Amino acid sequence: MRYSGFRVIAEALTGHKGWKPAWRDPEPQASYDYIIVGGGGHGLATAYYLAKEFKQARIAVLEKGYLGGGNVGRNTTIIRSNYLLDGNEPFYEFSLKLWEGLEQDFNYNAMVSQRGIINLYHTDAQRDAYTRRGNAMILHGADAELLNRDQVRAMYPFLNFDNARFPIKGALMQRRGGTVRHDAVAWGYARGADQRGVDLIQNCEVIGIRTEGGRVTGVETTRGFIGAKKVGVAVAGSSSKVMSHVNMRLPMESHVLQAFVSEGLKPLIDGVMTYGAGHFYVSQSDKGGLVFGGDIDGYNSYAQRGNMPVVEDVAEGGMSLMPMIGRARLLRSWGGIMDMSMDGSPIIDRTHIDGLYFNGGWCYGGFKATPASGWCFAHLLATDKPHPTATAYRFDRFRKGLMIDEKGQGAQPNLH
Amino acid sequence: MIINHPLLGPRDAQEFTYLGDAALIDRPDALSFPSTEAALDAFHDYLYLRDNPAGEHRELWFHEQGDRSWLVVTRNTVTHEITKVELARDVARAKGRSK
Amino acid sequence: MTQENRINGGQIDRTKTLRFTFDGHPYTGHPGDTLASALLANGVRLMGRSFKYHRPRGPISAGSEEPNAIVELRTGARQEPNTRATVAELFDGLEANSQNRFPSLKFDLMGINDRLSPFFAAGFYYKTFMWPASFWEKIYEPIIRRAAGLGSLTREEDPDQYDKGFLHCDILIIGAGPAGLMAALTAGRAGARVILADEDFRMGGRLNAETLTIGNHSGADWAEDTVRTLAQMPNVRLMPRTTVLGAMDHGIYSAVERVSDHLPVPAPGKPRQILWRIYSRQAILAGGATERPIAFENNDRPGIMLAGALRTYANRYAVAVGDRVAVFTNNDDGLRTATDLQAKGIDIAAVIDTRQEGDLLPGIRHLKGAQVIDTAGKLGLKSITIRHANGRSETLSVNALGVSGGWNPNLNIASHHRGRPVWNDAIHAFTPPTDGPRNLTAAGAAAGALSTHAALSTGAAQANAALEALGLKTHTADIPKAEDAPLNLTPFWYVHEGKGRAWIDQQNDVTVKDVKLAKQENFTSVEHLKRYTTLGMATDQGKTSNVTGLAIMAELTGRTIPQTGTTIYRPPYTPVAMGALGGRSRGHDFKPTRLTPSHKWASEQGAIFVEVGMWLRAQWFPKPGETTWRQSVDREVLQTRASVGICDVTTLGKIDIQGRDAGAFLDRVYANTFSTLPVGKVRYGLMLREDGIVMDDGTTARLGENEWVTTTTTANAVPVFRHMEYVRQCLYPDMDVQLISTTEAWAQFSVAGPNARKLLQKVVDQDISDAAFPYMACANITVCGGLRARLFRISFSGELAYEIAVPTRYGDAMIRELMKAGEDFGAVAYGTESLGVMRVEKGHVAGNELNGQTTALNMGLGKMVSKKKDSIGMVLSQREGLTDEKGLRIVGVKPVDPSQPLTAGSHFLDKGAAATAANDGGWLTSVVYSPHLGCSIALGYLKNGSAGIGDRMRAVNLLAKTEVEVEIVSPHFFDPEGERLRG
Amino acid sequence: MADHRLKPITPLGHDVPHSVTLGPVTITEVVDTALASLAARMGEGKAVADIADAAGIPLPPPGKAAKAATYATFWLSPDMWMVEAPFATHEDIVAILKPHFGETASITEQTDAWARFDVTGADLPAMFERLCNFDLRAHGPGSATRTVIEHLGCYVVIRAEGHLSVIGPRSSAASVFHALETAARSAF
Repeated sequence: MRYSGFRVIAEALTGHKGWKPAWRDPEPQASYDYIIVGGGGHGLATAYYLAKEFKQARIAVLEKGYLGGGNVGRNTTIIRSNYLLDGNEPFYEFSLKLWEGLEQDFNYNAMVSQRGIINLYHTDAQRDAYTRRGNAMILHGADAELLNRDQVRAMYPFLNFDNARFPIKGALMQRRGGTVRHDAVAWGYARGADQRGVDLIQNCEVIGIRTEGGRVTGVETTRGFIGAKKVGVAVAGSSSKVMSHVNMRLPMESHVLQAFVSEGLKPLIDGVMTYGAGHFYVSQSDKGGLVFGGDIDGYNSYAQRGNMPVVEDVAEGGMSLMPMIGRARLLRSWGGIMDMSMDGSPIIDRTHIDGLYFNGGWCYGGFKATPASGWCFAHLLATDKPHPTATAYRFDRFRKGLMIDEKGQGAQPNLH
Repeated sequence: MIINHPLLGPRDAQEFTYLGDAALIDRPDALSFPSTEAALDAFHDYLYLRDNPAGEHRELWFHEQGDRSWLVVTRNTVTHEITKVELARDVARAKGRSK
Repeated sequence: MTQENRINGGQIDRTKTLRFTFDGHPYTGHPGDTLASALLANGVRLMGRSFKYHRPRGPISAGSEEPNAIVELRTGARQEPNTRATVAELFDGLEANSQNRFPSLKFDLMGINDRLSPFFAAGFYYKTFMWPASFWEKIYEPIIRRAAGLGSLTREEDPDQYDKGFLHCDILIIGAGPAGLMAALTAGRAGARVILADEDFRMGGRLNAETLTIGNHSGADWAEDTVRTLAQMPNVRLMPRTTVLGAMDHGIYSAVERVSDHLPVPAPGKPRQILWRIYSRQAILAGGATERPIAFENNDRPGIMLAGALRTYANRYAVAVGDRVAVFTNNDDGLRTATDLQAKGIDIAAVIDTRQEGDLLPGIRHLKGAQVIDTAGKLGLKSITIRHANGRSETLSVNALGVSGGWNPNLNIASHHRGRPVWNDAIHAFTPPTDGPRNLTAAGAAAGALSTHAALSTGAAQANAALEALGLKTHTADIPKAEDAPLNLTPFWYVHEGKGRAWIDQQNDVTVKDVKLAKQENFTSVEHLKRYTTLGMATDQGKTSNVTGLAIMAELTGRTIPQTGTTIYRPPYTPVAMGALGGRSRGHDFKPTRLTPSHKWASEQGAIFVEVGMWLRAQWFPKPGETTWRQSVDREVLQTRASVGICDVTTLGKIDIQGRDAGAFLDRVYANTFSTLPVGKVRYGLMLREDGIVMDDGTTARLGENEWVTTTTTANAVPVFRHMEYVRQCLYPDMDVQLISTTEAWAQFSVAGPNARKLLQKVVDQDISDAAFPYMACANITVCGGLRARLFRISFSGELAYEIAVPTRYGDAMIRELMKAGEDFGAVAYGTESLGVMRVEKGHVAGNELNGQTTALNMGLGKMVSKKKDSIGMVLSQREGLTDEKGLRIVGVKPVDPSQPLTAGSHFLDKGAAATAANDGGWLTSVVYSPHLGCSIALGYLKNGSAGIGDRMRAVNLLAKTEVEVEIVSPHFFDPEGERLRG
Repeated sequence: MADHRLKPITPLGHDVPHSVTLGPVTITEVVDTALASLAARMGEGKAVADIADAAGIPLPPPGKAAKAATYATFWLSPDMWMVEAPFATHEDIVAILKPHFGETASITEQTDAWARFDVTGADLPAMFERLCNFDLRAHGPGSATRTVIEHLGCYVVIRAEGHLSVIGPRSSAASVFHALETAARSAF
């Protein structure tokens, strides 16, 4: 079934009786060519592109809970490609380009909205670093602008320009950055994959990975064994848990990241903004809620909930940047589990087991990567070669000293 | 969270700075390897690979805004329940570390 | 207007009259009123518009669960959007306005959405607005964004203060209804430290809203007596107007106390609200229960309320919402509304009871097996249509309807640790999970114990259980006599009849139809239901709607309600002001400010200050006649190099390292060797992280056999100290090393320039001739006739230079002394800008080069990493990716045309090379204007840089669309042989 | 007392200590105390205890402060204490202590690393519950702890009923003082 404005009108006039399920609920088959473990954004995107772009068939996505229930359903919806390093920027720019055509591609309005993102700077050193980064972005074919204080003020006059501990001096801007309705991304990919024959199997947790002679043969699940020629794991947040089934220790830790939304407010903030003197970033959703967050809680956790110090730290940043929000109310907080990797960058790679592939380590930046991550993982699964934009995302980069450390924090995951 | 400091009693975790898995105490001796490659392998595994368990986890916390003790905290990463807190120095010595 | 709906009784103070306005109309009320009760007393039912369809709405509740009656409270910078009128305490002069309507509440043009509602079914927007692609940002979304949102912020700074604090107790009791009061009484009498917090301004919970008795008192009187008793106990802290927001780990609860929201403005110096972190050893959730509605066609008109809310308005606030009232219920509690209101002289048109069985209410038209199937009244309820058990329909003229579908325990806080609520078949509701936060129990209605007696007895029992867990003596309390009636609920979630819309989530306009559509499209998981339809995502977070919605989904899918499950309960319990969460840390108080010892003096000199981390440092010292910063900085640099300059360098971290193994310890933490350093000498050190990347650099002085002092960069003072403690305690626990920071103990000044020695000799009591005090010497000395001080002959500027340290309290006097001693030489003070110029001229690395991504090799310091000893980072610094011959090298950069300025962050491109990543040759890290070279100069990291010395490249800044032809030179622009610093 | 010509200023930048009374509390800068950290060298715990005892320097356990005739101390870290002595007689406190301890202990001057504010008055808990999570209602005279006040690590030493010291980083003296004032205004 194709969605369109005409269809919406036709259905409205006939009592919405014609809408079909967005996806089937199939029983798992005995075996597949491809099993994608994880029905979050990356897993669903992988299955979608495997079927659509790489023309593969006999694909299943196994999800322990509900589709889109991972971090794709629990994030602050930001898309951007404002990365510094060669290992990252091409990949994220590829992702941004995929976002730009995504809705027409999968026939689902995910509200990809390029209202711009600014990273504020407050010191000369930050300005220099953003200049370096902005130039790197442009060299990689992305867009970037450096705004001075007056330009920022014209854009957001209500920021704290006059009474700030760390005055705003300007910002790095990427106009093509923005937000996307996060759940719709999962649903759009799910529906697109389902329409192309992918079996999306919910409430099916992988509890073991079966191998024979160094080759994967399938997965043990809560709904029984399912055979597979190739298994791709895309379970960010639970990566170590799943890969421990094959005794792999990963270069990452699981950490909780909290995020927050305010009550609905009339429009205030058009684009996305990050504070350069505290842990705070914000955008405003189409429903009017301020969607914001800050730093991770900082300790290993699988609890999907955090504690007060970070809540207060984020609010302090918000109040310092935008003292007008004092009387806005925080409505809801949530916590997601991040694969915090050792250099803050992801991994899309083969493993020491033939036919077993891994995608993870997205830290708190996985949402924006969803399309490219799916595409590149599908590329790797289908061709056994890394996609040109994802060649740096290898396991052995740590052994070789080829880290992709955007923040320069070293091998301490909670600092990335 | 509250960490029951072995010397100071219950303290808000906000006073502490987190480092990570207490296995970081088990730093290899750089001069003990037959080759640079062997040393690199060992240091790679030591520095970069983690068990990252969903469950009991021994981890290093620094009482930065307190007495500057490094602690080994045994904490469940699913429930956040803390079952044991030790001075890291004692743990290191128990593991045979000295000078 | 004169409070036409005010009836007798109630807990309002009729001796005082408060004036207020709503949408500009003046009204009156009394202390004890909420905005909603006062408006209802004045006959105002219409208070808001719904989010999507802009349906006219009035309050459905009398509490914090309210989805409809949300207003903009106050005006000007204190305007507060989305405020629930049902909990806003009335004060004299209150101004409130309706929101999300245009041009007025009664006539809202966006009401057109209601007519178009068939087009706005759940999830419609996912299916359209996709073509053409560019229209989303340009056309569709701007329209949607403009229409979205509820209340508005003024964009002015919030003028009120907020506070934060920390409370400690043995037992935290959340909620001061019968269960909470009884628990507090029990625990308080046992001597435990108790905190009793309640969101209401009047403690008592439902007791204030009911006519039930406790012992020989009315419930409200018993509550008041009990509160008075508790207030006498020094070990009990009563916290009304305090909402417990969330359960954190290990017995910590967050709460907000609304200190001044019931006042026109806070008293001077007083906060509007306080965010408390409550540290409890045990906690009891006694937060009561929330009534849930039944969905039926057009069930959202002003005048239709929860049955219990009608009672609250009548009994507590002395307000008759209507003069002819009906009640629609599936349980016995709903019947109380009819009897209570009738007792107040209000005409009860009928009780429509979905149940077939049970006794009939005497003297009331009690219709068994009946349902409400429709209502009428555009801006307020005028009539309801009912269907009798026999199928006959009847329309009743009423202006208020109470609806009761049962009560949902307020278990939210008990589920904040993601414990799954437990379905209770006796009350047909979810009760708190068995795996909730440790040491938290529930009592009273929050635990599913809905009767007054059950509340009192479970309150006492849980208090005793908590006392026992704490090892305190329990207290056997007499439970006063109270009603103990069962609820007798027969589940009834929605009226199946009718083609119109039956609302579940009133604020977000989610109807039964939307749930059905979600089911039809396979969004059947409760999370999918929520996310697809927006059920429960409004400002009330579905307090009155979630359970109903999922019960309907359960019915549609043939699953049970517990199988269907709930969505996740998340903090905060009710929305909380951002200001309260931010507390005092905003504006200039966002972070503490660190001042240097010479700050007072520098201020007097008119210095320009700059934030360096938490520090404020003098950036430059303008002199009269200087109109640009460059003039000041050029002068400072030239004069320092020509004669002598003085700079406060206190901000560098200083760590005192003592012990017999201090030298060996330094060998481990620094890549180079220190143990061989003689006493009285200083050495530059390079510190690596374990991954082989440079962490920090600085000098270390050996002041005695076992006494060392290390300096760190300003930025890394804290992490380096932490790292050293880690190495000391975790890696080498038997090393005899003691560490303590002395950063702030000493005021340290750099004195640099050819006349530095001459100047210093005027203040230093000892001989500091080159022979007595050579390059890289250090010593404890005295100055100015005997003050203990430290002197280091080190140089960052490349000049003959010293750093002199005196106890901080003398820092102010010292800078004045030094400047005075320097008058003969024309000594200048210089700031961070000049410091930067001189270090770039010398090719010293600093923050922009030490960015956490670069190696010693990149900095041209690869030889400093000793392989002969084990040090942190030594091994992994040898990885192939970090030792690539073609890797980054630090270089100096000069514009070929000296008049052209360079820009830090520009990238290197070969001449003629296209601006692509493949041609990226590195970047300029630091740029300064060198008054000596008369041009912009820079340091940069150049790929394969050592081969490029003397080459010409382009430094391209694509952001400004500028490029400069540059020459790659040695990073040592000035005195490359270092003759001056040894002079 | 060293005989030199330099004139000190207080942490708040005054010539004489600053003091303010807000409701029932008085907050005063205190500059008449010299401070040094005293850390036992590895394996010298017993020796240090003996020497300290002889020198009249009490060495309290974790979380505690103690006072003797000349010296007062509070616990800092394992095997480390802060020693307080009258500034007038002990300005160069390290030079005075070192001869006692020799190579058994590491002693470091800390006098001007800190800004001390003494807070006196009734109901200090009502003020301090708005500043830090140190539970004053559960701790009496002789307690000493490090705690966080407005993002700053500060020591709180309870001297007597209704009298405590807040010892914060000297460079941030104005921020600490401002926090104390704000909390007092808010509470009283």
